[in-house]
Amino acid sequence: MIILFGLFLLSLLVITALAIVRTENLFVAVMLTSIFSLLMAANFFVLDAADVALTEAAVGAGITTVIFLSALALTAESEKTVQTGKRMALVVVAVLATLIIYATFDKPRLGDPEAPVHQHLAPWYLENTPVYMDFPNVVTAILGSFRGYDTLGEVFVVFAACIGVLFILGVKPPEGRIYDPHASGLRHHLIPQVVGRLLIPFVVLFGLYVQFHGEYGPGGGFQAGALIASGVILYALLEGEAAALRALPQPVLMGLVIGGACLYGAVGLLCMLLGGNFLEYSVLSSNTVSGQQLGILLIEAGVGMAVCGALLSIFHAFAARPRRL
Amino acid sequence: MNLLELLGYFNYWVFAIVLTVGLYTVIAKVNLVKKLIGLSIFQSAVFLMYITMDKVEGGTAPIIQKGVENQVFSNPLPQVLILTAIVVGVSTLALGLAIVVRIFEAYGTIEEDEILDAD
Amino acid sequence: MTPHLPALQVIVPMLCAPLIVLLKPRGLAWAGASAAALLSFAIALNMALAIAGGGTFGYDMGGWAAPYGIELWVGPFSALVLLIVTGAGAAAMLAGRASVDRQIDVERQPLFYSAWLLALAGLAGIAVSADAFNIFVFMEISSLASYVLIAGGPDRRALPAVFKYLIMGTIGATFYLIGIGLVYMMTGTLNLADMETRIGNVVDINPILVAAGFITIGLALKAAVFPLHVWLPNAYTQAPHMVTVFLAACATKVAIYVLIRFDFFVFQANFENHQLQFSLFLMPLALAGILVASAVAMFEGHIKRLLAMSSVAQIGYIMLGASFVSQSGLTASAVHLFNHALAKGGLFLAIAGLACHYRDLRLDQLAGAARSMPLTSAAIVICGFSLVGIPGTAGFISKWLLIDAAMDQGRFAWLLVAIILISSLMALAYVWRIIETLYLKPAVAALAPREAPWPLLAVTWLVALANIGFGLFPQFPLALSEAAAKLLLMHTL
Amino acid sequence: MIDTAVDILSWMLLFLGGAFVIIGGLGALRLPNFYTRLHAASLTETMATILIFAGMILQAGLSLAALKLAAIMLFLLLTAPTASYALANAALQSGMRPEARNRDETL
Repeated sequence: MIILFGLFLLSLLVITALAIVRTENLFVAVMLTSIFSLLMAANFFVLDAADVALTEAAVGAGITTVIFLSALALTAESEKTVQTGKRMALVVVAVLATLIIYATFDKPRLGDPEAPVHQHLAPWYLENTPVYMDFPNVVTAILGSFRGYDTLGEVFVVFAACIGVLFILGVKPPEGRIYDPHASGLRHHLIPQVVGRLLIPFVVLFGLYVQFHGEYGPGGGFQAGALIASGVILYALLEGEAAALRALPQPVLMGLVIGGACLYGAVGLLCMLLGGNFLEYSVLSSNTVSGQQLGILLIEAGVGMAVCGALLSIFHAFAARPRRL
Repeated sequence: MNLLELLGYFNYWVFAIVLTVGLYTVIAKVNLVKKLIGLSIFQSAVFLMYITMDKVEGGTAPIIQKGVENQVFSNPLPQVLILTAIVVGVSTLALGLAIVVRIFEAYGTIEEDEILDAD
Repeated sequence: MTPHLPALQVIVPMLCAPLIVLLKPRGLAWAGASAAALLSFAIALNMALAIAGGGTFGYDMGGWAAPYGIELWVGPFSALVLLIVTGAGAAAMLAGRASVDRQIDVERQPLFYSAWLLALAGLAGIAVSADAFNIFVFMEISSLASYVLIAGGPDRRALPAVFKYLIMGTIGATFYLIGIGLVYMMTGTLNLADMETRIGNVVDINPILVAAGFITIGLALKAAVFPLHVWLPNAYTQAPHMVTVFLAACATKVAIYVLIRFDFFVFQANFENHQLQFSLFLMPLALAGILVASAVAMFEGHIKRLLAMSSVAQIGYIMLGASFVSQSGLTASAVHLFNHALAKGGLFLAIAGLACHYRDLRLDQLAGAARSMPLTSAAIVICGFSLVGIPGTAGFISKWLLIDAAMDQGRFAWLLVAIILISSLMALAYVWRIIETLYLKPAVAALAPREAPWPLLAVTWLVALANIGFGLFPQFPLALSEAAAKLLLMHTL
Repeated sequence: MIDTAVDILSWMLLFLGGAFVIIGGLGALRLPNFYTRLHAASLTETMATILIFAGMILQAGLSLAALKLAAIMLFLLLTAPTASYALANAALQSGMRPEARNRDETL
């Protein structure tokens, strides 16, 4: 049954991708991209990757779409029809497809328990997570500790994107912007107002749950950061972007980003000072297991802060910009 | 069994198709926003490839329940890698869109050929 | 602290980056970033000296042993690359304050320097890492940061240039990700050393072959190997001058380093005839790149664009040395990596000096500049000679080694040597065009004789003298390169 | 005995919900203009949601899963009509008149 469902989702995925390429209206293309991400998330869930599905749904379908839409509001909404360069593209693409299909013939089939990926590292992680960390979610254990250095890098990728967007679009909010509570957002519209206000606390609550429950169930800093950011973005849609920025001003957001990144780094350095290697959380406490748990809790908090702050800063940088030519 | 085998290769084919569709969009389209959309499809395809390889027949998400014996888990490592890659993807996208916005303000268009003509 | 050096090499600049954002007052951000960059240069120098004495550095991140955790590993080749990266980053930062002040608004400067440190940390992170996926993560940090740096260019043409770089860079990184995904699928590991041992046991070889293709093409895109270089000339031309110094000296080099490392370490040890495939794939590209890019550079009118095209040709030399798959060829490649960074870094530093007084950097606008800026122009001459490979400069050493390595290539040795000599003549032609413009042409506009700001001038001359110094006493880079080549051929980097 | 009855009931609900989804889908494809299509889509969102979730809750029995399903249903019932409202509102503001004669309108 689940196999049929998978086939169905994958086929929809292909159809959506083709529709995205064909449409000339960029607005439609962006909305289709959002659907594409949602389908992708469902696929991930079918393939047992709950954490990834949650992230793809929150980041891919949610935040990315909002950023795309705010960028579209500042540029053009439809694409010009041109027919150039297609032959070269087709050749490249054909070669690529042939290569990959050539490679598939020797790939292990889906779900093969004998596949090399399931023989080497994964059993060790599954066996040792209860020993070293004593909590159920192996994904969080690898993300936070076994490959914590990658995650540190990832936080800095987000940080780089955040300062990059601020650098490119300008640090200061544009001059002459007057905060008018009546003109902005969906204030006149009763239904979105009521429903939105009802939902925002739950969204943020769910974000916090995902943040602090990441050791036990799917979730962690990234998902939590993205969820809380989307809660705030919902507020911005209802009350106007300026109101959201007043509630969480730019310095606070930058503080979250910098504080999160530094918290992560500081935990690593602390381990180094206490005689371990960088990010070796075992030394944080007299008991190595609780040391690992404490370390992972702290760095997940850092990740959540940094991701939330960075995504919101990026959103505001786009949304606060007046359209100019 | 046979059906699962079919689906096993089907996943890789979908990966190949979506990947090529994404790359085609990046190369052939002249609209900069469309190029970025293509780029994000292109990256999503790679995510699908990684997640496909993590599945184990009869497995569940790698969250170990205490007191349950003989559980089969899917591979957690590709999931961790893709979590990282998703965030990298959205970061690149945000930066790319910021550049597109500035290009529009400087040139008045986001079509690549018109930008080339303007300089 | 010595055992922690590989980790600190990355962590110091990376963790300083967010703190720099907070340093709002004028000049403070620059001072903090310079201190961080200098510190990481000191760490790199420290490691390089220890490695030249025969040691290596290994580090288990998080205390988890190799295939399970992420391993850092610094050997001779990575030490050389680290020296280039941190040296270029620190030198350009120290020299560039005046130039950056001119090109970047004051309130955006903390972000700019923060991105600079992130680029530095990302490139250093690639060089120290021994984990395939970790290399991807740090590649993305360095790429995103360099997009930001280039987008700071003063002209609007910087924006399309950086957009093209972003698209091609992301495609390159994603290709690399597909490649390591396929290798991971067949071997179940991400650690490079572990990969090497486990690929030998893989029965179905097709995915690995395709993976080798994806990784090579992806990294070649990042490294701007001809004909995948189309993003490079515009990006280098339109970037702020100091960013050009930094990135031209090291950004593509790090991608070449990963490419060579992957091919020699992971693939060649395990595939029959892979050496042949590697050579057959790279050598024609390298030769075509050398000739075409040099020819384009000869007729280029903008001085930065000219030198950017020359970079594409120089990348061709580095790839040519690697494609010989021999001790002498790889040594030549590694030495050229180092020497080209010195020569190109010096040239772009001097050009940043010229740009302090000349807004327009097209060659015809620069005529007679030597009269108003004699010291800067003299530095250009020295570094230009090094680029051509005049005896007595660093460039001569690597050209000589390269010709020496080409001699061993059997039947076609004469052809290779001829191409290297012809391209050197072409290099002489375009460098001569610059010198002729600066010294022999009548000045376009009368300019009061005023030199570039002294920190810029001092660093420029330091690099220019280093070009001569490493030309006369090349022992240090040579020793590291020879050790690196030896390890690469033993497939144990 | 009671189990069988609950099972039958839940499957009836599920099938009924499925039927509403199909009807809604057909309507979204076949109806003449934007507002009527929106009407069909919102039929799916509300009626089908209630039926399918009720069926699933019956399947789950008295457990944590049932509670989660109920919560999801509640949120869907809140958000889906709001989204329809926002869509209709946006269409109205962009100048699309809700008249039955306009057969050829597309977004």
